[in-house]
Amino acid sequence: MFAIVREPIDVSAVEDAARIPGAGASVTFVGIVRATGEDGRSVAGLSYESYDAMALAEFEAIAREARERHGGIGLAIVHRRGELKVGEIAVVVSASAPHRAAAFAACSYTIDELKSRAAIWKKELYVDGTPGRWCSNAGEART
Amino acid sequence: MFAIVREPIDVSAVEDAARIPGAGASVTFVGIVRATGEDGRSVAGLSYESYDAMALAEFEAIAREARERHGGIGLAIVHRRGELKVGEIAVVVSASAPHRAAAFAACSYTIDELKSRAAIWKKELYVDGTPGRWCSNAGEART
Amino acid sequence: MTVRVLAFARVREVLGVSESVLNVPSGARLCDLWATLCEQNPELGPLTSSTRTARNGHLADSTEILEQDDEIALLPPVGGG
Amino acid sequence: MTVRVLAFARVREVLGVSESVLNVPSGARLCDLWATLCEQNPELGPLTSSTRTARNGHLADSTEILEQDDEIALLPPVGGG
Repeated sequence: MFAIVREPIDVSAVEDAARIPGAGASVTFVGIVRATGEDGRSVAGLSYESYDAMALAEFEAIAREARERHGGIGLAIVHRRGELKVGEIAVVVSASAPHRAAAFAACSYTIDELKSRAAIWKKELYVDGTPGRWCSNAGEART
Repeated sequence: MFAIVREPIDVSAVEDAARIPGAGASVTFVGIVRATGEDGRSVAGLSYESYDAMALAEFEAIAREARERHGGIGLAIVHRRGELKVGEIAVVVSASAPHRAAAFAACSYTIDELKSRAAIWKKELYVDGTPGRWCSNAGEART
Repeated sequence: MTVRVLAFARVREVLGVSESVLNVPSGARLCDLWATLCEQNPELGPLTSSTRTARNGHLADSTEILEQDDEIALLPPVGGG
Repeated sequence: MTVRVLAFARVREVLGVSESVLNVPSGARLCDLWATLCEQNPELGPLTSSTRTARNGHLADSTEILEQDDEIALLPPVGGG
């Protein structure tokens, strides 16, 4: 399951889609809209937009790389677009594998690469009504 | 939420319980009963038993350690006991944090420590009807 | 000759539209298209070094020559997740 | 004097019960209790080095002296997760 959706993401459905036969471990990352912006300002929400064709192709490319690195894994990626409020889920990445080391590594690799490569953009909208700001992941430390 | 339960685990409820205000990331590990045993034999299921008082105290100790290492995180641990079939969920560990590095690290730390320290035992039951075997995590590589 | 231009995030806001069909002279390169857009929208200038361009869904070099019906996407630094 | 003994996993199977109340002489140590159990259940012997003991919910040293109503748990190597 690789998707960009307008509606709230069903985390369980993403986990289920990532589950391979023989899985002994499933690791799921959920990205949530935070109340504090990159520069410390109070955030009312985030507005996401995407170039779906390129973003989805990138999801699949990242999944291929994760499989090459970590063997027989299952992977699902769903990102939301549109206006999200604080506390809402923006992205879910789920990985399953026979053992947990591969599931953790594949999940972590996928979200890192997604953030640095996928054609998705995010604008912080502020509580104080000041103009929103487009945020880049370029300077973000990899985990 | 720290619990040992007889009934199937509701993964979403564990994720929700681990969610702190200000969370930007949630990472959830789900451990699933595999069809293949440690020595390669076909497994029909696993039988888990626990010394609940000590196991729960260990869950809380591990959570304290994870908080000391990774700061303001939320953590929830639920383990199932009794007889589980292949594909059923045995354990769920969920961690939330402002940023994903801490959530991944806390979740991974917690499941590693749980497996090596919590007073929980697991017997593999085989498809061919041969006597079950108690499995120890002692020799298992940390992830 | 016409190409379709998709713009995202800050670049979309400066252009005022997310999608447009533009006339370009035969033989024009990607960088010529960008230069034209910058002339019409001076606020684009400062975004030049940070904006990448995709042609028909793949990242493209600015020296590539445009063809009829190309889909050109203007991509600021990404911020997903 | 009596203590309550909880046994788990393989040790429980060898003893045949998960919980029992045992009479122990005053001044007996944890290791004396284990030795008595091994005499009654020879299959326990090979488990000696791998079995840890908890007293009232905390891992205990085998030289600790038992007290009335102690809860003694016999803990094989764990296998949770």
